[in-house]
Amino acid sequence: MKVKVLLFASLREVVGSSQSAVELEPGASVGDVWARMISLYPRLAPHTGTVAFALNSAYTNPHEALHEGDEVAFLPPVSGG
Amino acid sequence: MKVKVLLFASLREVVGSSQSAVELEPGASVGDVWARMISLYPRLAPHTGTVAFALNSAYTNPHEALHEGDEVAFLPPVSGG
Amino acid sequence: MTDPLSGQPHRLIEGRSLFEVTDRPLSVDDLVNAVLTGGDGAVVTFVGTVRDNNDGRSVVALEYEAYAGMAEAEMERIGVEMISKHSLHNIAMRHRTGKLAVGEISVIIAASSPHRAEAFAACSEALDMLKATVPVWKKEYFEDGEVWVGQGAG
Amino acid sequence: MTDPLSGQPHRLIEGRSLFEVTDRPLSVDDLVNAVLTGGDGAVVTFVGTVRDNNDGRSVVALEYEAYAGMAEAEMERIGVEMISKHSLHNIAMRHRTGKLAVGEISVIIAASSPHRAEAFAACSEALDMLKATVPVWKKEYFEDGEVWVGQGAG
Repeated sequence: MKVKVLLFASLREVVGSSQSAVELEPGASVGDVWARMISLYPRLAPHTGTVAFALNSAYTNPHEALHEGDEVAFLPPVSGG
Repeated sequence: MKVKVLLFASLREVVGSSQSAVELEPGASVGDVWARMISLYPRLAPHTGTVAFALNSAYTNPHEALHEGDEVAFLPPVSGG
Repeated sequence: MTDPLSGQPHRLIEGRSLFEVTDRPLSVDDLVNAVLTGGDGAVVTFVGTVRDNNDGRSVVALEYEAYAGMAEAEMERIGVEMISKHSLHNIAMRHRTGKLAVGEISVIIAASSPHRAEAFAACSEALDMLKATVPVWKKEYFEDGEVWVGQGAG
Repeated sequence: MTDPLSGQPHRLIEGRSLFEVTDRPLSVDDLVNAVLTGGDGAVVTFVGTVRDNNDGRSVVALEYEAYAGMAEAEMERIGVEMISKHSLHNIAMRHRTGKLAVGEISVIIAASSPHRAEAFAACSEALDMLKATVPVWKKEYFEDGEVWVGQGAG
């Protein structure tokens, strides 16, 4: 299945793009997408532990299972205001 | 001596004018002006006790002595905001 | 008008003071700009508006009358006290006079501070003091009459 | 977008929602008007602006990036919680994105309530929640460089 991946701020700058797509086995989780991104962009690895996960515009946890067409976002610590 | 008298809100409506002038003996006080106003406009009398006094744009007490050209103001309970 | 703290003239916005009674419509953005300096990160404002009811009675309009010169001096006195007590950068207060329709702004207080909690506290306390001492009077207009608020004998 | 409390559509201001991320300049008056209804007498606002310094370092500009759709949903979630917890009439939150100069407004929160203290508390608490959970990121620009705030590894 295919899911959309969004990256913001420093994560976006590491990857060089705010949006991409990944192909995953059925049953893959949000954490699996993060692992995939790290394998593609090793400089993302230091962000593990501070990155937050969102699924379809809501916070989620890395164990959440994905479905075709889902939108997964990786969020550095927020600093709005 | 002559002092300027200002009245506001319900007091102004009793007198029918926001501004007047009174002639007083030297040494007269702010309270004397109020007494004079009551004698001229008896319908002001019920406001004694709730009226506040100002002399030249600052709160004062009725014992404050006046000088030629002073501006005395009689203030109903304020209700701004 | 000079600033009692610094002895310097108040910063003016389009020639208007930080403490003002006016019969013109009030703008929150104007007052926020008035208190902002480059060092501020936060401005808190209180905005008072004309309600369509009071004590269960339907209000169609309010009229505000002021002893303008004294009201501005009192607002400045309150402002200076708030700056010193709450470590504000700045504070401004503006009260409107004349007849106001429901929803119109009657008063704005804006406080800037490096500390957000202080700005909230200063706005709230300044409003309490304004209501207690600034010589402004409110008349309520109903469908069938009008009354000065809190001036029973009138 | 509908109001989770009433099921009614949010009141819109010129077609804009009460909870919005935008790259256009923010107006406090706009947001005050957005939350005002005839029954309100008081609106409290918090206005965040770009400071010219942070941690002793001179800041020349800030850039805000947002996950806009999620940020608006999070602001709405916070707003709904504030309305219910603080008995507000209404609340609105707007965050700006893009590059902002010193003194420009980055965020506004406006709360209307029959009880002033509740509006102050709600504004302050909503800001804390916004800073903690709304997906917006700030980059500081200095004379000699730039840095995303709080994203050490970046």
